[in-house]
Amino acid sequence: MKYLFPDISNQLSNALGSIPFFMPEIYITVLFVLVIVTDLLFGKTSARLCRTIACAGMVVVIFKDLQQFEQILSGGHFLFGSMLLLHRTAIVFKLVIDLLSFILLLYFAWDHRLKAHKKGLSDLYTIVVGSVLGLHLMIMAVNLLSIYLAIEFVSLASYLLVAYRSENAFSTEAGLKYVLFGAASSAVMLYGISLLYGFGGTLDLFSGHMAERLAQVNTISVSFAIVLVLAGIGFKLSFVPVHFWVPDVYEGAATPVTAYLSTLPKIAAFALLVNFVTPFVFYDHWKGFDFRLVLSAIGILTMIAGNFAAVLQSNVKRMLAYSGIGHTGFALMALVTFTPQGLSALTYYLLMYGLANIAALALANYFENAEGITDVRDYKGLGFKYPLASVCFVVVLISLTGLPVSAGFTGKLFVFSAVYSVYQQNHDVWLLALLITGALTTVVSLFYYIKVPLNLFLKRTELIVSENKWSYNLVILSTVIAIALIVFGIFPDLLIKYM
Amino acid sequence: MSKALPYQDIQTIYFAIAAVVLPFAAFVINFLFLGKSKLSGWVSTLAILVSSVLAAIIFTRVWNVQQIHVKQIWFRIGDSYLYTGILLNNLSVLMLGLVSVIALPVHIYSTAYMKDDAGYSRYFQYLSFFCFSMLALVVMDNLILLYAFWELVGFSSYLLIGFWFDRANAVQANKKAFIINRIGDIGLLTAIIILFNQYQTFDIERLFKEGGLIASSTIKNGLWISADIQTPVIWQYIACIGIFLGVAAKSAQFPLHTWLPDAMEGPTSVSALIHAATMVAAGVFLLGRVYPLFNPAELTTLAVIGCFTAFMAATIALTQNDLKRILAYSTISQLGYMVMAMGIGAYATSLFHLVTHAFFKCLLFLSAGIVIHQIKHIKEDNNLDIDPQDIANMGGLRKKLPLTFIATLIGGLALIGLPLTSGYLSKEGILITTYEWAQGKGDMMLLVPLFAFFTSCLTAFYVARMLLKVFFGDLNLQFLNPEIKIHIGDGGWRYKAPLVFLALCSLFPFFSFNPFLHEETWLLYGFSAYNSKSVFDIMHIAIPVLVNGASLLIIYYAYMIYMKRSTIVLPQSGLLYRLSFNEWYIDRFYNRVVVKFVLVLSDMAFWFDRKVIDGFVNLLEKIGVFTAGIASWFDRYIVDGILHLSAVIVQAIGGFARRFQNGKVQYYLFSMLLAVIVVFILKILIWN
Amino acid sequence: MNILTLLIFTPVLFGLIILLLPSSIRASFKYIALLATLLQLGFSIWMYLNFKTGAAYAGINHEEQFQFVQKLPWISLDLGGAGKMQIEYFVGIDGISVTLLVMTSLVLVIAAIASWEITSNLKGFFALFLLLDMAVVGVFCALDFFLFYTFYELMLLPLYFLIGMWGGARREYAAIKFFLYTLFGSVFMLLVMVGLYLSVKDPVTGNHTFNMVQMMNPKNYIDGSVFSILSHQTILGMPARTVGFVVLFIAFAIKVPVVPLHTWLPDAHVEAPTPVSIILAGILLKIGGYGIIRICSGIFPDVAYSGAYWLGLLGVISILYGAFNALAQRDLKRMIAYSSVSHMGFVLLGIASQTAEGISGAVLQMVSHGFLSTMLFFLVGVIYNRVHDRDIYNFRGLGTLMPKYTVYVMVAFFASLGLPGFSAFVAEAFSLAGAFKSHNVNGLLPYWMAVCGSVGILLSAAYFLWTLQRMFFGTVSLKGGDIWKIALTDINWRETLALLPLALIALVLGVMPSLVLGKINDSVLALVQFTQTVFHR
Amino acid sequence: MSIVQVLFYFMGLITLASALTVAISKNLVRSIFMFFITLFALAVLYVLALADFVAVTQIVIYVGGILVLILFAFMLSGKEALAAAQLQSNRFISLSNLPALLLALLFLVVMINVIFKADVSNLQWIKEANGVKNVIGSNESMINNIGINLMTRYLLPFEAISVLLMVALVGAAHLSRREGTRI
Amino acid sequence: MITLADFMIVSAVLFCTGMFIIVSKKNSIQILIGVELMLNAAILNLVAFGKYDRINNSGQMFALFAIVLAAATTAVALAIILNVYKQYKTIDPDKIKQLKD
Repeated sequence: MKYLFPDISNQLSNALGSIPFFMPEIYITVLFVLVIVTDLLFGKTSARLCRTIACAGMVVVIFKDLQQFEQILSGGHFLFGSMLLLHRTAIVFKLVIDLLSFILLLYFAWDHRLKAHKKGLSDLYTIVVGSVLGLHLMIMAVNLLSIYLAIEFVSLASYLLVAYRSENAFSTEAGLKYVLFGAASSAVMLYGISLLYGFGGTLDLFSGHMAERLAQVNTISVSFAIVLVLAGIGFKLSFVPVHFWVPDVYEGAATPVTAYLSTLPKIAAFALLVNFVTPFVFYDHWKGFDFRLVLSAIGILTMIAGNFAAVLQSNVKRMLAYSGIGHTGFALMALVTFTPQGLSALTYYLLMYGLANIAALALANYFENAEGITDVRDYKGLGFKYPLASVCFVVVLISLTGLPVSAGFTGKLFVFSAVYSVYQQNHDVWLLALLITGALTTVVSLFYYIKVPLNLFLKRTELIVSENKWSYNLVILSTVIAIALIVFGIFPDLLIKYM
Repeated sequence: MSKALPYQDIQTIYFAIAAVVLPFAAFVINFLFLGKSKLSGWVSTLAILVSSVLAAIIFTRVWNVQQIHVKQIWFRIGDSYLYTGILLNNLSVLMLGLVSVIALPVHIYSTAYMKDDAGYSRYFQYLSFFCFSMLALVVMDNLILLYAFWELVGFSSYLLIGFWFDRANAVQANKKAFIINRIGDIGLLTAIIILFNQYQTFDIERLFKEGGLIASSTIKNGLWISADIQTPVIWQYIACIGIFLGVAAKSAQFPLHTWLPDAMEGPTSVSALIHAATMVAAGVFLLGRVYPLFNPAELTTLAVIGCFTAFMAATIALTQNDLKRILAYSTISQLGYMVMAMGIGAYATSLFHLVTHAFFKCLLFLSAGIVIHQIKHIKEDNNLDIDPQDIANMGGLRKKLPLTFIATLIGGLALIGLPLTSGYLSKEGILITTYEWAQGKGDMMLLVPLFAFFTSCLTAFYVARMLLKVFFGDLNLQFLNPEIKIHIGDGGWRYKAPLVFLALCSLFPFFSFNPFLHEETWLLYGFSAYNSKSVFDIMHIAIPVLVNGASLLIIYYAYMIYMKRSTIVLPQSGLLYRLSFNEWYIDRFYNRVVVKFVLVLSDMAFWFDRKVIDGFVNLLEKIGVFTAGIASWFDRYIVDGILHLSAVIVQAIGGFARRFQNGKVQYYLFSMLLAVIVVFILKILIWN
Repeated sequence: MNILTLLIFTPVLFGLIILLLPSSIRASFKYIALLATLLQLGFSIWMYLNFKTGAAYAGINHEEQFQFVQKLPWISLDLGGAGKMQIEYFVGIDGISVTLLVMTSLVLVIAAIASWEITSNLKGFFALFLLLDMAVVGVFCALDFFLFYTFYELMLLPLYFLIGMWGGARREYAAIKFFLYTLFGSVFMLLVMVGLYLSVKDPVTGNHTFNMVQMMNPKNYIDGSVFSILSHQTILGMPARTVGFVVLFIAFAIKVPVVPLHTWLPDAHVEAPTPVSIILAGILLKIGGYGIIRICSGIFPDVAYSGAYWLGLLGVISILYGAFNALAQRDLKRMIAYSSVSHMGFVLLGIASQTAEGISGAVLQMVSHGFLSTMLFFLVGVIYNRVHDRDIYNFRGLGTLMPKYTVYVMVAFFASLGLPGFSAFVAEAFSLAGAFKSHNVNGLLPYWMAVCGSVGILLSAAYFLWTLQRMFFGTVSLKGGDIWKIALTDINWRETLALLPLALIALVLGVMPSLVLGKINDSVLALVQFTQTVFHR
Repeated sequence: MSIVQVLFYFMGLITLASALTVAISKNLVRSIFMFFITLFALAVLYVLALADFVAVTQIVIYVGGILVLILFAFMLSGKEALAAAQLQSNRFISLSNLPALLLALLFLVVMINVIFKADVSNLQWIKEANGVKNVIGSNESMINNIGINLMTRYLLPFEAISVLLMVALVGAAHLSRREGTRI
Repeated sequence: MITLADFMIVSAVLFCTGMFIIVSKKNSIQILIGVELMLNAAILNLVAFGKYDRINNSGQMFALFAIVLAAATTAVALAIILNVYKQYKTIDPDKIKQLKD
């Protein structure tokens, strides 16, 4: 115990010194407390107020995020004794997360079914705001403990969100599947972490000892540990072969929750994966586990599995779920470059994916609200009944497919060029395979994305006699996103230069 | 204009341009302004009249005097320039004059002949357009423009054959004519491209003049060598074959002759102008233009084919009952003579025959037109169901149509080649030259003059048969239905004047003052450069005497058969008869084999397109769906795939797979864990 | 304001106006669209008249020789170690593009006139139509590969909807087939484009660039980059440049279309409404040919040279195969669609020859086919509008019923089958002449290809004449009886207005091919010289 | 063999045996109680690994919290669940369990391999730790140490987990409460 | 002396037992127990290695956090399971399969 004393003041000053760099997270915590207090004070009627506070708070948080850019001009910062690493990419990721969660917080109440939930939505806001803290931690985590904690944090919040509509059978079923699958994979991951800790003797990924020590241990053993950890991270990323839960859960959850699940944890998990692989990939004497090879193979498999499986779907949410798997694979392609260029392409791509996916689900939600349909085959002829929403849907899907002029295309272009420039240097055949698969699956993705405009516009209307339950908010939201996607498609440097 | 020319030459050129363009102007005026007017006939006639006057002036200025060639840049492609220009030499002015002079009476005749037709104006549009194309064809100085007008001639012929486009036969016929002509066109185009490739120019003068590019190129060691290009000699042959295809198609040589008889579906005046006198001669004209290209062996082939065509067509003509068809086959036969003459080197004689043939064949057709017209009158007056062209229905028209009879008689005699007619001069010339040519070339080659001679006899027979059946005896129609009314006559001056004019031109004085010696024809002197020099010997007397004697005998024989109907009866069912009557089955062969083949081929291509290529795409699609199926199957049944490997637990899988059905979270967990461990194991295995 | 920019974006402006106008005045939309296209035609004619010729304006691989150039920085990104990404809004034209642009503008006017037949959902139709208009015009002007690709892809979606929403019975199938086919080509084109971009450096700024003109200069390639000429890189064991060429070629060959990548075309044509068929046949196919000339052989001349035999072979196969298929059709539109395959085969054959004659012939053929196919499809549209049937066997003797219409049909048919006096003749003849010449000039194509190509001309006569005979001649006999007889009125003034200029242009170009050739000669010569000297030997 | 080692093997055996019983047992209640034993045995193992505080936490949280929670949930899910639990197949090695068993065995083989390949006793960092005496002595209590670390080095996780627990609380409460009622 | 390998083997067997449970048992609560076993296996590892990390105390700290997190997860999971029971009247995950392809 005594040997710790000299270090205490050091540690404390470190912790205190970290606080200025931790302002956004502190604000989120405060926001969390505010929302929870509002929830408690105002009871059932508090949903609206909670939402207002949460949204306003997110704006402040975004503002705080922006301020952080000045703090890291001189380079990255380790916080709280190397628990977290704050660097430029992390801030960008946090901004993406906060922006998307702001949109999502707005969006939750616009789903008629979720709104009709008898127990009110205020708890939902509490959970979401709490989860944003987890997401922030996930983005910055560079310590096995903080990684595990952040993942569990986000998972826990996600379980709750999925199962939120407790009176709905689908929702609870999805929750059950999600929680069982999630708990199991987190156990697997924890085991992997324990092995890593055992072999490396430290939890700190960036301490320099970790990679060095692991490099000296038998590669098979280390690989096993890493594979287990990757399985846990993959659970959040939903890549093959840990993607099984995705379609069921996405379909079962309330649509805004699906939007949440398909974007935020995934994006944050990418940041986490980047942090996780960095020490190993950039350790010169690293041998054994070839991250590029494994992640490339996973990426290829994921693209193929996600896109091909989506072709068979007719439920819009399920289709988008599979397509989300495909997009994960594509984003992995950017990741395996392990270059700054690849990283900026990755963030750009993920932001555009997030926006487009939220908009797509919002529009699916819109049709669900208006006509009570979830199957794409029921969209027949609705394009003429809801022209604006349908046009937005088309734009959003174009962006998801990656056709010009849309942000999805520029994202794809950046990813391709990042991968290509690496390929040009090392002629790694896996990168080439990734490129080809990426191109090929783009065509495949059209097979299912095209179903939506096909049904909306090309199929003749079977006169649907039903009143229009307009939900303007969703249309406005998706229109704004659609316009943004087009603008960023034409002028990507408005954005990419900050990535 | 490229270089300074004397004023008179420039004027000549302008005359030539005017002569060519006037019919076109008539066409445009008729097309745009005279849609329904009867005036259109006279506009066209006027145009062709002026053209023929101009052609005559040009003829006097150029014939045996000089050669005028002017050219101007048309366009540039890459770094080669294309010129357009006019080449006036003996050949072109002869053709220019011939075409316009023949066209003039036909125009006049047509104004009367077509006066009741609804498409009167359209007819003259087409006719003027044809004259324009034909006149342009003969004066063009380069191959590509020659080809262009060559095809336009075919096109206008297409229009005219299908003039009555609501008649199914006419439409069939014009399609056939155009497509067969197209075969020739393709050959010609290929040949032109080969020549262009070889010599880098389309200019006829540069290519074919004495000491021109063709003359200075050689064939050595299997290579065709010109100034800067060497190509395998096969391409020289192909060029010749291509040109021959063009010639064969236009001039109806075997095997591309089948369109011509069918082309008689057009108005008879059209047949007279186009399918007897001018257009079909274009092939021979082309041969004249590119003559230096051919080497002796190729010329011999040409001669053989020409001879065969002449013979074949003559045999077919023997048994035909359709008046125009008989004439059509006779045309083919005579064209065969011309080609044969070209082949044996009797360049001038061939052209001479072209000219004489143009006149008398035109005459014959116009007369036939009157006959048919009158029979049609009878038919319409009496509501008979007959074919007005069938000579079986005719007879004894000698008295009813005296002028027509005389005209036909002159034409017929010229066709047979009896003395005092122009036909005698040219035909004897050909026969004599053929004989001389064949001497010393071996026995096989003697067959050529022999067949030519035999063909001549056949000609005498079918002409006699035609004349007798149409004009002698009694009108068969009246014989069959005695009560019919008949009011027919030669018609007005617009019928008569052309006949008279053409009949005069079919007599000897127009060409030579010596009715028996073709050597003295003025026309031949225009082409002395090419004509084979022949020594005047006994054969020059013997052959005409022999041929004419035979012809007279045969005419008598025919008279005995068809007039007396007593002595000899021809077999109507023999093999030869059927062969002849069915036109040697060539057309049927084409229909049954070639056309079928193409259609089947196209159906196959379409089938291939739908089944194989599209099928391949569909297969890819299926593969796509299948792969998608695999992916989802992989999702669901990943266990199966891997566990099947171990046969020990095959039984277990069934139950297990049943338990782990869709939507079961434990199944997912199992899959995930298994995948993780299997991937790991595989990775380790690959690693080491 | 740059004239090209104006040309490209005028239609979008009008499209926006149409979108903003209330649907109550939908009757005026077609006039607005027509006005837009007419304005565009005016611009392009002005450009044509002011286009300077001469070796100093040849274009191709000299940036300073392009005309009406506008070059603005568009996307410029600092990518750290990988240099800067330089994407420009770079438009400009040389001889090859200017003729195609004029053709395009005119065809678009005709298409706008043909749009009169559209009755449903006018706002959407014209908005998409004008968007498509912008894209196709943009493709011909773009000199930045990225810009080119953007316009190229931008065509897909409007076309998908235009075919899919206003098309015939099997429109969904046709639309999807079209979309997938072309997307398949273009996605891989994207990969090659990125590869090129990373291989090429702008000598002035030192950045990677998408500038197509820079891509043609071998000196601009970075040593050791994938597509560098000197370093002979391989992709999956194949020479990288060959792979790049093949991928690009496939993308464009789908557009052209080259057998066996053509099967989308008959379906798309048959199902598309008339204006869209016109744009498809008149313009889109040319984009394929243009791409092959400008991009495939411009950027990969060495591969185009070594692979010319196969290109020529594909061209010959397309000519014959398309012709045979056309012969087998009984749907008039389908027949014309297959005839397009056959006619575009000449373009490929001409390009493959790499001779001045061949390439000029190919460009001329593209221009000529642009007008002629427009005319043909318009004519089919006329009859289809009247009785909603296109089956050749269901008509007979239309010549009697619709004489003026028949005249136009005959003009179009005979022009298409290469009758001298019409533009197609000169084009086809010189494509073939070029193909024939190539053996002696550069030894690329064997003689027999030209000979086989000429057989295609023969076959085209067969199917066109057969159709004429079957449909237009003979006694009147219609499947629909008297109802059809009444419905089949002769063409009206609006249709005449569309057809007459086309017929005249086909004629004028046939008599004065210099109208096109005069503009393209310098560019073609520069291209030929460039491909023969720059990259090999 | 020291007494500690004997104890370790004994407790290890108990842990594994009870865990296997959990796996095999057809009776849900029995398996829950066997789980209880497993947790206790594990706590002893923790103590043997010189982690006294962890052992205590294990007993308090797991046994006192989680296990009770599970029992409650089990009770709440009623008789049907109990009956369903009874109906499970009687044999441990039934065909339907075979794949699961094989999977587990496969993992076991791989893991044993991994453990022996890694040669954990001779890991470099452990040697270093032995060298600098960075090893917990068998007579040391770690409670103070943990306390200090929790407030310094592990301050962030410590604070973060409080938010996490709050979220879990709010969420779990939301899920479990009846519709229309507040806590 | 107890070697690290001993601990690890115990933990490995425990882990595999847990894994067997989660894929074979037909009761959500039992699956949860399986997960807990797996977690405990990991914790055992952490604790065993934590012995050699006196200063940072990482292993034991991690173990503590893991236990707490496990508790939280279990609570949430049980809440969900109870909801499922309300809806489906069963907690056999095999029978809860309305969501599927």
